[in-house]
Amino acid sequence: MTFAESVSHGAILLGAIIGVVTYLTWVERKFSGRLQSRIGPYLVGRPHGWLQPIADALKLLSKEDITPTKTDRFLFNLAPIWVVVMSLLGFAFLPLTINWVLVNIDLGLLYFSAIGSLIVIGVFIAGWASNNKYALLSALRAAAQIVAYEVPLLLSLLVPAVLAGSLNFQDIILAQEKYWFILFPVVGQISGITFLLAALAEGNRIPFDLSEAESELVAGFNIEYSGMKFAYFYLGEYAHLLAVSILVSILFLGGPLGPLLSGGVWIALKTLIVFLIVLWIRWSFLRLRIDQMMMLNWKVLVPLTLGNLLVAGLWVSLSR
Amino acid sequence: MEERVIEREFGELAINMGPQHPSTHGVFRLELHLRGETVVKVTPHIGYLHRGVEKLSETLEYDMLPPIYERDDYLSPTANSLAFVLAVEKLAGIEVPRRANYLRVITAELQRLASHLVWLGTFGLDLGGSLGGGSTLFLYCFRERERIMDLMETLTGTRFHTNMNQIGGVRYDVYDGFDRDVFKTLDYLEKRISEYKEMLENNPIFLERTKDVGIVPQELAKEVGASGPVLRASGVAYDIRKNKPYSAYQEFNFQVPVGNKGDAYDRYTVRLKEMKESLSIVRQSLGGLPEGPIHSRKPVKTPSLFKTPKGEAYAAVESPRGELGVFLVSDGSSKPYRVKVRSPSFSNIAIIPHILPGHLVADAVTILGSLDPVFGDVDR
Amino acid sequence: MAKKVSNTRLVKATLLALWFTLKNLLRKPVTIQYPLIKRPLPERWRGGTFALTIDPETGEENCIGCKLCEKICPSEIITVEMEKHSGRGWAKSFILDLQACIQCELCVQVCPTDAIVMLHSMETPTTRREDLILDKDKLEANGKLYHAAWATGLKLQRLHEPKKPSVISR
Amino acid sequence: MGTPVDENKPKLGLEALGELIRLPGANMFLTSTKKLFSWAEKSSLWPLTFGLACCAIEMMATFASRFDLDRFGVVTRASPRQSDLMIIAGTVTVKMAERIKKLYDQMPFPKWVIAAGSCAISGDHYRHIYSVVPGVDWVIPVDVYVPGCPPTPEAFMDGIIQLQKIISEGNLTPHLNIANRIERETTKPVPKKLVDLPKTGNYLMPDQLKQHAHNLKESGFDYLSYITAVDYSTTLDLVYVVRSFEKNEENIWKVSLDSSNPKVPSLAPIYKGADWYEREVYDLFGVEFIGHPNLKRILLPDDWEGHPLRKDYSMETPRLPYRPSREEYEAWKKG
Repeated sequence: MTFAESVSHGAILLGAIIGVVTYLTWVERKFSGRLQSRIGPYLVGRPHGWLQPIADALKLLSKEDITPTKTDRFLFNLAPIWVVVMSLLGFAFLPLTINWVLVNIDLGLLYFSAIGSLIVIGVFIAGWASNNKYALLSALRAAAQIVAYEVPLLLSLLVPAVLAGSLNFQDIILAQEKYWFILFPVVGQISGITFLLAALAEGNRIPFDLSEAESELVAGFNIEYSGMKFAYFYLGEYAHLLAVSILVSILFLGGPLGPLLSGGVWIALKTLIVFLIVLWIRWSFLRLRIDQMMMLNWKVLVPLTLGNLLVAGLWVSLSR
Repeated sequence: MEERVIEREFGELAINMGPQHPSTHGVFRLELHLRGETVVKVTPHIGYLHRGVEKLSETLEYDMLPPIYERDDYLSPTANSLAFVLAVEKLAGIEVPRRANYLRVITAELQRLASHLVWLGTFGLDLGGSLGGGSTLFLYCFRERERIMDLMETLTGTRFHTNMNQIGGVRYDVYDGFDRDVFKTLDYLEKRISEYKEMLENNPIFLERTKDVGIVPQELAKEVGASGPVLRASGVAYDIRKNKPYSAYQEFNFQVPVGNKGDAYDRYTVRLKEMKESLSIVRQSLGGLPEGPIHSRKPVKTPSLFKTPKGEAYAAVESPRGELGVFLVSDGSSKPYRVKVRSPSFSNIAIIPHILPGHLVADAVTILGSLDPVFGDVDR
Repeated sequence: MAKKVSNTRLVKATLLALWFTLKNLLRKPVTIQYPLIKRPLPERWRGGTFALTIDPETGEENCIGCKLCEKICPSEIITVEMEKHSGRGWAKSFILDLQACIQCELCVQVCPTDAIVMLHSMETPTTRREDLILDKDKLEANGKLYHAAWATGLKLQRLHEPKKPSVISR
Repeated sequence: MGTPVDENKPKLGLEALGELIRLPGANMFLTSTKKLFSWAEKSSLWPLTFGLACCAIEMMATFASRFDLDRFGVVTRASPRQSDLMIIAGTVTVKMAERIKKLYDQMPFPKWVIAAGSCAISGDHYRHIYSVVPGVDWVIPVDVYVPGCPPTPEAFMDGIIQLQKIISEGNLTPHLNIANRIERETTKPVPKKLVDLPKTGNYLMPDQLKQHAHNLKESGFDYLSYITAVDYSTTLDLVYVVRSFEKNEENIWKVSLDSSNPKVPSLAPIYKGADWYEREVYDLFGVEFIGHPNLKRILLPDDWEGHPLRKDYSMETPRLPYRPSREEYEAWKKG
């Protein structure tokens, strides 16, 4: 694709993502409302509060932007931008239909996991720079948690790559013509579930939302951020979650492949289902303690995914 | 205002779980000295809701005080006014008709259910945070509590500061459809409580977070003067409704649940079993509501005419948090000379500096939640 | 994970927690859409404002300025000035300071002539503290807006009679 | 489920944003930035999770499923930086007032305050007590007052709708009282005439106390129920209550001290619970406990003078800058 074409495609994609992400917050509030037998946003924008995300965004825009005096000014302002940029970068390599992808490189999978771990640097900067004891605690927890959950994330990520024989997203999708990787007898389910759990831990979501733990650390690393800077963190979190949902639907649920409808509709449907499952997990589980999470990771997830990868590799090498 | 510096040793992080914190159950400041994530030293600060009720009650007459005392422990208001009213009746030797005693038991037990539901909800918030599974449990418990609030509203007119107790009896009587509504609500609650029990009992994260966390040994609980579910979870079967029954409790049969280890999980099971017992008490008392007057004194006209003889009296009530006692000294005038409110939460949170060191910050929140303090009751 | 829960129960419990919330997804939400739909207030409601009643036959105020409610009020918010003419007492001025009212209904209970009554209404929020101080004509205006709640002085006093078994009145 | 009533339906939808003009060829939607941003601020009010007393329980019930405030776009935030509405629900005491002032200053600019409940509006029946601020508008400017004790959830929602109306009309007149700086002398309380009360119960001398408590604890009375004091204006009596569960009986004893400088040995080394009970008696009565680990005030701020529960302590002492004197408070009410 020529430079102008990819820039225009990129701009459209960026606009679409920001639009979709703001309305994901609306989906979350309505879905969590119904889970808790109440009605979500209703009065802002008459039928069902469809204007609510716009109201939130505009309000955060018009809020006073506080930079506390004793904070490290440059880092304090860098952190939100860093988190948003890193989470939006993830979308550059995700194919949204069988042949439409912004940048088609062979190492899509590897690139995506690298992006994921860069986000934690933004969280760490935010926690460190805002000169607040709670934020510091939350930054240390975030660093420990995400570095620990990087290992099972990668290992469960490799299983589809091994089954499809390539790291490129296009090939992985094409390899799922016959059956989706999630339907693979044992290996598929284990890698799918552990990938989702590890992605939850990386995105700081319940049951692993240690760094944003509201009951212990008040508001975690974004305790000192107000107004638009807080909106960036909010945007970054949901963008990363959207990227993970698209990734799960591509790697395990066959992405754009599907009988009747066109590719784009299928991937949107699957992403929505995965996103709702993530929300469903978020609103029905309690939170683990930091040491239990580490034990769960090193004692259960890592050996499980290692064995899983071994079985997948053996099966592939034997069947070839 | 000079910068308030918390002095601390080297290598410690002194953190202020300040009066405004999502999980301090009210206005309570915990000065935590952390080494990494484990708590090394705790100094709790209370008094942010000290409203001087004991000084106020020396300036008001007897009949004006029950609604004032309801605002102390605002999760089970009728328990406070019941304690005060029992103390005055014991001092003045006033006889209370049986029907009024039954009505007092019904309202006290309904409000114990409501208070335990609020505790279960905020305990879920402590474990799960308000943007996650915890708030789901919180909203379910409040949805159940609304049913009880409706009952109290139709019986007395307001949701929880009902001003139901009065010296000599009770101010409202049941209306004819009351027992049908109550039995319908009790069946609904029975189903829901067993649903929570089934969900939380073998939920791995809940077990992990509460088992062997904040163990209160029996000696410490006795020495500090803890009472109610905190004391019973440590193995002491002391319940004022059983040991020193007041207002018709001796006519109902119910068990007193007792834990053995005294950790957060035992306090949870004791409170859940207590909710089941309260359901059966309300059923028994409403089923056998005797006929008769609901008030044994002439209707209240001017408060300054009612005088109590000189002397002292102490009456204790089993509030959802423990032994709530009122020690009343009267000098024969129409105003109390001195009133001391023995508040259960005050002694229950006196345990915190002894058991918290050694736990993680996340456990500090769980332990504080499992002690179920109400800060109107602590600071009086 | 320290072995507190065997593996099979662990999986069953996680699915149970998920099923527990999914069950509620299918139930109807219990929300009352307040500003659009108003919840019916119970008969004995006492969360609303106050009113001074007027005797329907003679059209005179019931309040005789006897100051009983002023003495019983725990937070001392009622101030009444009495004047005597044409054979009975009248309330020259009757100030009820809603800012510090604890809605305990003791004033309604002691009133010998059912003069002060609580209403089936909601307390209206204001932007100025002065609007919460109700004087005589505001109280009478309230009386015309809303209808009175169940509890009136005589009814409560008859309920508290020590001799006769209490009459259950709707 | 009740009758649909439309007249005070909060206008939060498109019609609140601007007006739709029907032109022959097309429709035009006209709005001004002020109207747009005030609509946005009004329809996404994020209150701070901050409750003091009983009104906080009613506020939680309003956030819960039955009266769901999420419908108005109201989501509670834990940190003051991200919240733009502070609902004061409960009694404001002098010790808490400076914290409220600090929290209010930490909130970013367009911020509003709802004083919910009579305690926050005027200090309720506690307003004459030494430690209570009679109304939160002596501390921070307040926009909407919601009366009631506690206000019903519907009254909370009325308060929020009223605040939304104010924001959209833009005429914000927050109300703030300033207690003037000079501390006026309050009326000295006339000590009540000395009435001789019957002194019942077994009295001990202060030096027998430690020994008595020790051998009581040995003989099974290991539960310390409470320690309190009664001020008979010439003497000051301490009341100790211990209990044993095996024998299921209580043991009450008293110690009489002269009220000029009451001193008594502390029981903290014997009973762990005595630590806090004695600190409370020291705080409210001024009894000196010898041998107490850290004898500091527990209920009142550390820089408080006087011991409130003594008979010669006037209930309405002003405590500037947050607690005005009684005359000043009454003068304000006259208008």
